[in-house]
Amino acid sequence: YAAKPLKIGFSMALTGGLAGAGKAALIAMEIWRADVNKKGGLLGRPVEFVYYDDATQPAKVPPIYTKLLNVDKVDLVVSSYGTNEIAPAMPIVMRKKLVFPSLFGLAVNDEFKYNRYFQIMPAGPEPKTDWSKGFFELALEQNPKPKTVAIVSADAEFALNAAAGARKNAKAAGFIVVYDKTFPPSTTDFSPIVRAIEAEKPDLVYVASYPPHSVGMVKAAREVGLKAKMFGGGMVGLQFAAIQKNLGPQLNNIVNYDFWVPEPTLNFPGVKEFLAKYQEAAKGKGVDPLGHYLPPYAYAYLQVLEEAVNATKSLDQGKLAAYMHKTTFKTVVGNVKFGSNGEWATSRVLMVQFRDVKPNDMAQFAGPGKRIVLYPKAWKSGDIVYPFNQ
Amino acid sequence: MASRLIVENVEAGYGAVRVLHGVSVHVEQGESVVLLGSNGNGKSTLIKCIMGIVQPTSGRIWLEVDGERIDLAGRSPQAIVDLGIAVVPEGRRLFPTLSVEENLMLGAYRQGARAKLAGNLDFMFEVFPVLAERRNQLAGSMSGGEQQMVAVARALMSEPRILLVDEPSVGLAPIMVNRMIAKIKELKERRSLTVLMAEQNFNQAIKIADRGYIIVHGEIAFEGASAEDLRANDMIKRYYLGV
Amino acid sequence: MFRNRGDVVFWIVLGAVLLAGFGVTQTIANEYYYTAIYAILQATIMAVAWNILGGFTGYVNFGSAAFFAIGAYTAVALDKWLGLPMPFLIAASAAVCGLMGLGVGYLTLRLKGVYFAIATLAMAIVLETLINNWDYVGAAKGVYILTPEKVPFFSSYIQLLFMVMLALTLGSIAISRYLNASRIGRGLAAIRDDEVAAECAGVPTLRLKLISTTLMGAMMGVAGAPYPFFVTFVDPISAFNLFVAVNSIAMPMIGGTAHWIGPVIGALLVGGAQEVITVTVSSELNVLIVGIMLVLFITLAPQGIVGLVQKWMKRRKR
Amino acid sequence: MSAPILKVSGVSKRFGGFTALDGIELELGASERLGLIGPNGSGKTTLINCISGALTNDAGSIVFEGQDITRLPPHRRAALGVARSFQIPKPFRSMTVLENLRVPLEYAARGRTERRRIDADALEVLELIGLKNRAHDSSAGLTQVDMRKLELARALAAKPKLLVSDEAMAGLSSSEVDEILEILLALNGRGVAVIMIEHIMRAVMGFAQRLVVLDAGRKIADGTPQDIIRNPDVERAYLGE
Amino acid sequence: MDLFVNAIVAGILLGAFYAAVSVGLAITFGQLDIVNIAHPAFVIVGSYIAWILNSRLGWDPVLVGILAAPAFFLVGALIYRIYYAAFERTGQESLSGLAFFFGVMFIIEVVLILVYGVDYRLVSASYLGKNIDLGFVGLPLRLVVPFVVASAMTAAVWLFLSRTFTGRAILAVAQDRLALQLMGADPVRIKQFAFGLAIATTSVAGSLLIMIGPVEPSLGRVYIGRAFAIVVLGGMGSIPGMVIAALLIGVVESFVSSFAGPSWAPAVAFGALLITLAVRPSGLFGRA
Ligand SMILES: Nc1ncnc2c1ncn2[C@@H]1O[C@H](COP(=O)(O)OP(=O)(O)OP(=O)(O)O)[C@@H](O)[C@H]1O
Ligand SMILES: Nc1ncnc2c1ncn2[C@@H]1O[C@H](COP(=O)(O)OP(=O)(O)OP(=O)(O)O)[C@@H](O)[C@H]1O
Ligand SMILES: [Mg+2]
Ligand SMILES: [Mg+2]
Repeated sequence: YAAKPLKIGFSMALTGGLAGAGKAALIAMEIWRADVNKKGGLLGRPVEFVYYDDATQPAKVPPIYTKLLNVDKVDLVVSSYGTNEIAPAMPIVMRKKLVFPSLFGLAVNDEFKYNRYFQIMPAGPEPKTDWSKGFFELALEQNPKPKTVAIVSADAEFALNAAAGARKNAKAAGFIVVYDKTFPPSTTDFSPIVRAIEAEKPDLVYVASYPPHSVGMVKAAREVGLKAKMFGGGMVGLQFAAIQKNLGPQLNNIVNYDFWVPEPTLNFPGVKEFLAKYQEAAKGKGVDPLGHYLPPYAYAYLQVLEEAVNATKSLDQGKLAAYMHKTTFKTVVGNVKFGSNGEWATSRVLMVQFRDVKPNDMAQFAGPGKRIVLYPKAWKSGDIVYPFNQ
Repeated sequence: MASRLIVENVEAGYGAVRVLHGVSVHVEQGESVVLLGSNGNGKSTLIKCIMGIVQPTSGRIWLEVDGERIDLAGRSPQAIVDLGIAVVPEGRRLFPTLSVEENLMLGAYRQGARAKLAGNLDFMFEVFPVLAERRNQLAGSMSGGEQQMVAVARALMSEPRILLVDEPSVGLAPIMVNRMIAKIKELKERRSLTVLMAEQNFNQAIKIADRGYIIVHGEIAFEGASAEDLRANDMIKRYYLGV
Repeated sequence: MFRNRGDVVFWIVLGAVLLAGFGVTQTIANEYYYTAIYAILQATIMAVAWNILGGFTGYVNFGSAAFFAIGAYTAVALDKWLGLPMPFLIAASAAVCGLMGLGVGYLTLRLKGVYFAIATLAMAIVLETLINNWDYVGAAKGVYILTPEKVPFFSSYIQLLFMVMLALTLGSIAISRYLNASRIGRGLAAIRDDEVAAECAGVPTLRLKLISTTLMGAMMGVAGAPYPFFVTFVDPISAFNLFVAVNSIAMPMIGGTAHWIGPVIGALLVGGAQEVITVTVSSELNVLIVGIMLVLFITLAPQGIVGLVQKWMKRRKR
Repeated sequence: MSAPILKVSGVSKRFGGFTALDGIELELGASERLGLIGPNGSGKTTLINCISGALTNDAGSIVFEGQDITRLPPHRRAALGVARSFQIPKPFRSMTVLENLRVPLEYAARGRTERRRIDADALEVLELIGLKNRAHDSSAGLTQVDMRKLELARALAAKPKLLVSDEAMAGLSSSEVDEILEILLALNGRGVAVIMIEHIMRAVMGFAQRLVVLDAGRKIADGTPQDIIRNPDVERAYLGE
Repeated sequence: MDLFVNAIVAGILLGAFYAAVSVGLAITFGQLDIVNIAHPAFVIVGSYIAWILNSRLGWDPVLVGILAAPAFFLVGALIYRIYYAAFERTGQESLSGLAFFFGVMFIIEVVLILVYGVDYRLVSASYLGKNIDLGFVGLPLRLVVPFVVASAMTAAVWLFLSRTFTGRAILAVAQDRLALQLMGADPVRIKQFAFGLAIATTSVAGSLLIMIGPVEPSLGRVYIGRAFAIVVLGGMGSIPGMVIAALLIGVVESFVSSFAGPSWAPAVAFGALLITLAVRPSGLFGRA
């Protein structure tokens, strides 16, 4: 008779603000499940998911994890997507001493300091500062050296953390911060903000924002004719195909973070196959059609778990955690090694520059050449075009 | 265009309460007919029946225009207004947060009255100069008597063939009652209106009445063919003239 | 306290529920039930509180989420600053939000009907902006709360939270019930029906409205105080969530606003349904079902469930 | 006249640029019956709004039983014994007729009513007014006439020393007018001062010991009904030829 | 100085767009006394229709907004029918109606999510990236086009309400339906028309919204506060008052963004509303 299924439990944002990412992540996770079951499952048991929609509401997360653990009695748990939805699960998971692979939480473990927490986002051991390091290091290499920087961010969790990191990096690198403000998530028009920035004539403009603001900032910057020499940094949304298509040439020369782009330097084993499957599955689901940004990582955080279970041949959480701390995992997002705090041992936040983007064409982003990796050096696929406004 | 109003054997009421028991009334072209009767005898109910606000349980109500009969039963109030019957309702029912002028303009909503809006407005302001002064005041903040003027003027804005007035004197100072009745008389003459007026105040009503009915407990107790006829009636003598 | 037999029955039931709650914590260890019921209890307090102003007094408060959030943030701030134990945090939240309610009460001096409702909405947005800019409690980044591993009397922290919440809920129901039937309740109803006439009948309308808004605020603050310890992570977006405001309006509406039991029924029903749906139909359908339920209930039973029952009883009497 | 229970001095009220009341002076003796008449829009309702506190006057003072009540909110005045009925009835629609009366009994007449006696007192008032058989009906379903009675009943339930009745009889039948007159007279017999605003001259003349006439916000006459009727100013402004 | 003028200009451009979002609400909420909390959700539907026809057929968003308006009108009329049958006829409107429209809002949001997902949507049009440069004042067409369309629509609605018989009947209908019948108007049809008109404006407002920035299904919630605040500030139902309130909110937000730091903008705008209400309880231009 068939072996008892192995249940993996999690909550996921399938409605509410983060549902776009949450659903894309779920598609990736289901691809992993199909792959692993095709290989005979984990420990010879078929893998099953038990998951609930947290509606992007942190308050829904604790009941979901208590239910997963107490009623559904899942064997393993993984996190929801995003800091706000990961943090509320922590106390529950910690109390049961479970391994907790986490999907894109920013510095969650700074507070909890939990040694069985493993974060798949390549932000590095000090996520807040590692996030913007590349932007400022690239700036330092330019000649003449830029002097002033404006930092602007959305008034919400991730953006504020990213801006805080940027502030630190900017000071450390000796830039003068001439503008440093936040804007509310409900902002409709960004031109007053860009004008206020332009009035300070900064050399660099570091923006930390969510998708609608990123779009608004890029448009306003183009309309106002922002004269900064580098523009971008921490804008979420520019990684998504629909927004890339809409902004088109307005994106050119923007330097922004990313986690994966189809450049030859990042062609890890398995990633092409995974993306092909994802793009097939994503059709008509209203999620990012290319899926470069988040889905490979959602696949990878389960790959990590898979390898740990297979290697230790157990579900013993202590053994799994020990294994995960010491191993370098081979995943579709490349080699992953966790540091002691559960973040990547070394940062791999990419700085990519949009290049040569044509209007109204989504297909152009499927292949290389449009988003050149400038940083880190190890993954570099081209040189920076500087200054931004040519 | 000659028009008359015929009410035949109407019975009506509110739920279980029967108010009108077989009332027949007719108003001829150009006449002023008064419906007398003290409180609660069914004057307003009859007017509501004609306007389609209360549906009679039996009997018929006709509007006759140039010999052609139009059945009013089952029509909505707005359809009846459209036929050219206007009413100054009990309690005035102005639109309190609209200005006097806006109230009057709404009076001309009916298709047949829209084209003559400007002329009628001027006419009303001429007849009621107070309203011209207060044209931008909100109707709700006018005093009772002022409101009654707005209500009469508003009803006339619809260019009615027949005007129904429900107790124009209620809540008015005696002097205002005099003036109001005089105004209605003036309007009637200048506009050659056909008027059916419900009133408790016999002394005032008689000033404009060509003839009248006395309604008691929902039945027509007396039909007076002329003002004199009414004045000579026993009931009237007893109730109103203190004889 | 005991004015008639109904009162005696009510207090017995209340005591029984509290005892039963405690009994359950001593026998059932499965934490899920406590977390699920916690959410329903929280919703019940919010609905009962909203109804004191909205149902009894006739002033619609759109800003429930603000009171809830300020309750939560008061607890966060005091926990961080002084590390006070839970009962003090709850009392402090009640005090702060009660004061806020008092302030809102002064708005009723000049604002009636929808103007008042919109003013409360505006107040919520202003307060959210303030919290968004207040670094001590994490500003827009949010703040983590670490809860103790072990607690006395209970086998887990969530059981303690559950008992606290149960007691608070029963307390607010008792207050609401007392108000509903008392002289004050009749004064509030008079205000709802016609404020000018109430004043001329000797009802000190301002004072009663202040009592009503203050109580409402304090109760909502009380509902918010334990929230940080329940989720362990609070940020303004989730604390000032529109759902909190919607639920606190929808639940009394569905249950019936004129009677104290209305919001309780509404909260148990809607809150219960939401909990069940969250863990069964796991998708957008969840929100859709709540939306449809709202529309259907409201269109088919505009007086709420209480109104439906009353109508039915009246018909049976005849 | 005994010591005045109410003294209105120099009361003025403006709405925007419009002067509704202009320096009104008025004194009322304890248990006096005063008729307040005047053309429509002359400011009668506005004046009693100022007396009951629904409006605050811009100038002048109002003294009730020796106490300046000009700045007191309406409920405090009600508690002192000033009661009024509204020209347009304002029942508490969610309540029964009886509950409507409980409100003033529990509030305005608080301290002057025993708690146990509230329902009994309410029924007594309803009996007096002739609404007892509707005590447990919803007030929203009352007819116009009954609503007016309820309006008066609620004012009485406040156990007032001064009752202001604003057109309580408009639209009532003559027998009903007589009924209400009787009620008011009976009440006055118990020592309650009454200000009656009414356009029904028969009622006013039959009731009032003294008449005050307003015209365009000013007091134009004050005297016995017989004098007033013969006053040429009054005739011109109010009664007509 | 530069910044100052630009802040005012940006505020006015944005304010006119806010007016387009609020004008329908000024009718339903301000005049009909229907607390249509789902109004912004309809605006989002308008945005989605503009997006669909723009991305599939390349149609101009403004054109789509105008073409879709009649369909919106019908939907609005239908919803009013339901609302009427369920609440108005039984006299239960205000509170229950509020909950009803909350439900409608959720249903709209979720259906959009179910059908199109939660991604941000944008439109493209040849003029959207362009700028009119007037010396130191820059006018992005992305905001100028909505400004022009919004102004035209608001003016048209205002003229309609104040100059036509139907318009005046709309102003009166909430006050006394029987009296309106006695003027010869059918209150139910008047309200139905008014509600349809209000929803029709959301079609245009939605197309403008998606020109200004990206749109996702629950974005409407952001506008609930703003739109209701604008209507109340303007004095409930007064269209000129509403326009001035919208411009005021737009300019205040823009000023605060430019000079004090954008994070305080909502507090200032809504604080202004609170203060206005405290001083003038019936809004800036309220009647009564
Ligand atoms: N909506 C109603 N529901 C129940 N009964 C009503 C209603 N309207 C009027 N009545 C009753 O119908 C009877 C006749 O009322 P109606 O208003 O026709 O009298 P009226 O002669 O116009 O008196 P009034 O002088 O008060 O205007 C009265 O007994 C009244 O109580
Ligand atoms: N809130 C207000 N705003 C503007 N004007 C007002 C207001 N209230 C009353 N008025 C005006 O003040 C004047 C006096 O009104 P009031 O109601 O006191 O008259 P009244 O003597 O009671 O008349 P009636 O006998 O017709 O009831 C009227 O001209 C009225 O239009
Ligand atoms: Mg009548
Ligand atoms: Mg008056």
